[in-house]
Amino acid sequence: MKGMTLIVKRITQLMAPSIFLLGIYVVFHGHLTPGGGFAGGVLIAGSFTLLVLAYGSDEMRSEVRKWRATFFESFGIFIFWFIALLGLIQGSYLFLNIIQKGRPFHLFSAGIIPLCNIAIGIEVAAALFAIFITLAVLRIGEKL
Amino acid sequence: MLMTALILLIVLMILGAIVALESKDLLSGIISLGIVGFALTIIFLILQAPDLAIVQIIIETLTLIILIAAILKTTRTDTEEEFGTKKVFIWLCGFAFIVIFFLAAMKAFQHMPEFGSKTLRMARTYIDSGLSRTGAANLVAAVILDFRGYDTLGEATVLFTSVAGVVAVLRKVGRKRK
Amino acid sequence: MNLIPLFVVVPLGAAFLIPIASKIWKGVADWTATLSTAFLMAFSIFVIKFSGETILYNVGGWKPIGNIPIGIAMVMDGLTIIMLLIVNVVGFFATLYSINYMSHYTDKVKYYTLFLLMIAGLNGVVVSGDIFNLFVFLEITSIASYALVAYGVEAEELEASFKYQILGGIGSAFILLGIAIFYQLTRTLNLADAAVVFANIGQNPALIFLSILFLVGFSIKAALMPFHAWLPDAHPSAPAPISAMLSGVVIKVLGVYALVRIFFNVFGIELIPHTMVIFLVLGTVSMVIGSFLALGQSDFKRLLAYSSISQIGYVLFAFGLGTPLGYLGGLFHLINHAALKSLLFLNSGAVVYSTDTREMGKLGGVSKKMPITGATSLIGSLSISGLPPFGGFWSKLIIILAAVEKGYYILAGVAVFTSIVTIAYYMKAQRMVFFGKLSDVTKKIKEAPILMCISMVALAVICIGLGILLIPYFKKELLDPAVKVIEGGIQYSKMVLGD
Amino acid sequence: MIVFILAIILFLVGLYGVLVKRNLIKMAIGLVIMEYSINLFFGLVGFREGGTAPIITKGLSESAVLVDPLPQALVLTAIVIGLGTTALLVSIAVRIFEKYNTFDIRKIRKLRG
Repeated sequence: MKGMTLIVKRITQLMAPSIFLLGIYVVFHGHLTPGGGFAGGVLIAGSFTLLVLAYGSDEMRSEVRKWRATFFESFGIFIFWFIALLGLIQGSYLFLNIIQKGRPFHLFSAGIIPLCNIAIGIEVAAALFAIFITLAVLRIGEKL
Repeated sequence: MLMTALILLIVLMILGAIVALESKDLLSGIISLGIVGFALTIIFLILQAPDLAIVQIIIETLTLIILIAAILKTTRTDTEEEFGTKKVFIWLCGFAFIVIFFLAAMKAFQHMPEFGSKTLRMARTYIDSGLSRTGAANLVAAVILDFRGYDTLGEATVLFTSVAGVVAVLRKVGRKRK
Repeated sequence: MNLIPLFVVVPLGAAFLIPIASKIWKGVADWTATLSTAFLMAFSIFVIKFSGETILYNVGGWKPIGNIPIGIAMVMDGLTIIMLLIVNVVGFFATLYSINYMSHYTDKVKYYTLFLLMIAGLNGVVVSGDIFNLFVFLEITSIASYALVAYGVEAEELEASFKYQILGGIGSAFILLGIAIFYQLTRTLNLADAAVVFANIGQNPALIFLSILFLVGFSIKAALMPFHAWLPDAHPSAPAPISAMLSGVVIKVLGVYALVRIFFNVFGIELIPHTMVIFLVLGTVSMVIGSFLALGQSDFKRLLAYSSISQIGYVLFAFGLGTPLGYLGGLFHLINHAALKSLLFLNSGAVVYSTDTREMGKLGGVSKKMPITGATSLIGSLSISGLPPFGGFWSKLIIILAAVEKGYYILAGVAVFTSIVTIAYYMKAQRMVFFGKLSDVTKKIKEAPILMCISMVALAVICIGLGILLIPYFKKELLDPAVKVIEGGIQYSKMVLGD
Repeated sequence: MIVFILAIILFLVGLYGVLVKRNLIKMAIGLVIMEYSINLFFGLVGFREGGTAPIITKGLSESAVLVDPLPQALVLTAIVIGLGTTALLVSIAVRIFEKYNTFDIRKIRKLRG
């Protein structure tokens, strides 16, 4: 896949970071406003996808491998698994909300929910980006 | 008003789906699939599900990208349809099955709680005391990460599995030759 | 019992850890997989001592409010324990076998990740007491097995996997649509709670529509006769340990277990008219046609795959009889078949490992060169053909006796006849593959590596030993509680949620 | 009730695509349509007459009706599962094309039965 015109590249340069930031915002505020780990993670993956599409996969091929999508994916889901396990380690139930709930409507509230959102955000962003590059960018047999 | 909008949008989805399946060019078929997905996004907004609308619109875009990437790597043209006896037989069987299924669904839905009826049992608790029990103002987040967090672990695992599967399937050689 | 979730979180954790840890050391995948499945096997044997009880575990500590569950529940009762045993015992030996066998394939790390995810999914389906949770774990298992079927990435395997995915996708779609209607009808997702609501609703066309959706969806997953098209392609194409898991465990857990749980414990057999008749018809058709199709095969693994359809038919037939003796026979046959079919698939894998072919015409005299493989496969074949004193004989005997007891003489005759056909095709396979003259292919082969032999011998010992499950002491511990769960029908909700 | 029926019609259109079409990509599109129709169905199941989105804000009055959050959570799961299956299906289809140079299922019948 070839890159697109200079206008597209330039606009992408401006757009991609803001989409990325929006994604992070959505992840962090998942327990207060619409969105959450999945929506935010997909947005983050979308910002990377946009970059690769605008610049063309030929140019990005060597770059995308350095981003270590599969590593972040395993890492994110492992963190989520660990948060789930905390309750069990404590001798209580799996997925117990062990952190204090805090005051409602504040960023630091709702116990483990924001933490889970962050872990899921990392996992989903990396997973979707990995699917995208393996299917759309890399040739068959090329290692991620 | 709401009902009219809903019905119009679902009819649009059905038309988009038919075009997606019947067009001779795979690329235009996939773009028609986009109509279905984006109409679904608007329906989610009408149905007061902003979380779903956000996820649906981006997942839809990614699905289209994946499908189009597959097409670009391979071919755009649809396969030739032939009209032999076997084809007619398959068509008749499929059609008969679909008609029977549809009639059964019609009959069943007359005895199902009506569209928009009251919330009961499980979800009652979520709405009444979800905020005080979990501390999350977004009740959907409260459900997916606290009340039903275990499902979400499963869901993240599905995504993990499919990435592992995609990477495994796209290996160049599977077997070592002796 | 506060540790039920370990059945799911241990394999999941191992699967998530393997891709990270193997960046440092490649051999970690073998060890992690073996240790975690060994732990699961030990743990599943340990939980047998709870088999008489029904244990409810509320994930997240969300206790039911006034008998209405608000979180996800895990339930462990007699039926669950039997399924857990099957999954984890076969899973362990398949892992042990994989260590040598998978050295013929590339990228072992991905293989173990997917394999452990599949085991986690199976355990998740079995311990789940929530319909949507069951679906999520069913999808994990399905997706992992789609990828594993195509693991060799050769034309045939990819094609089989595509077919499997399309039919499996239709099945999943039916189940998910069913769950939507389930929720609209009951406003709950908990199986035990739903049983109460369904009993209150009474007979309703919507309920019948729902039951048809579930029946079609889970029958596709179980590969019952009109919905079997994917199985004869998918099972032979997979690597041997995966074939063993698919035939031995996956179709039983995703198909038969889910059907039995939903139709017997949630809907109740009185509520849906003709449940038993439908089970009997599906079972009989699969049993008879599957065995005849198996008779005509020239590919060893394909023969085994068709035989799986036939034996699953036996199991469903037994459940369809609707008597305690029938349930006992069905469950016992399910256990037997899990052990011996996984053994036979592992044998076929050992043959393929040494000779690189599955065509029975090209093989011959394998027993002379590979005595362990030959002997264990003879045990498996004799057991599945229903010759005494192996487990397979007793389970088929119980099923036939149950049919006679119920007064279905013709069906009992059909079951006996199918059993004779089974003997015929297994004798054919034995004669063409393991006995007779050495062919060009089999002249220079050696016995399979040691770990493969160990897992085959262990499964063969289990096959011989399964008969002891019918001795009253063991029967009381393992089979009777499960039969009681099925027989109890919608009493399930009382057992889980209390009065 | 009419919306439920329309959702089922969409489901059947997808099913028709999977059962009758002979092109691998068309079959994948059919499965995607089936998934969408089920998500739509779940969305409809969760809706409440006159409801607002299930997000509690400070100014929300006591009498406000919220739509059911549970089906929305389920759809979220279902959407992600759908993407996972589609990705795997498409990657297998791409591999099949690489081996046979066609998407036509009739021309790639190596397997019997």
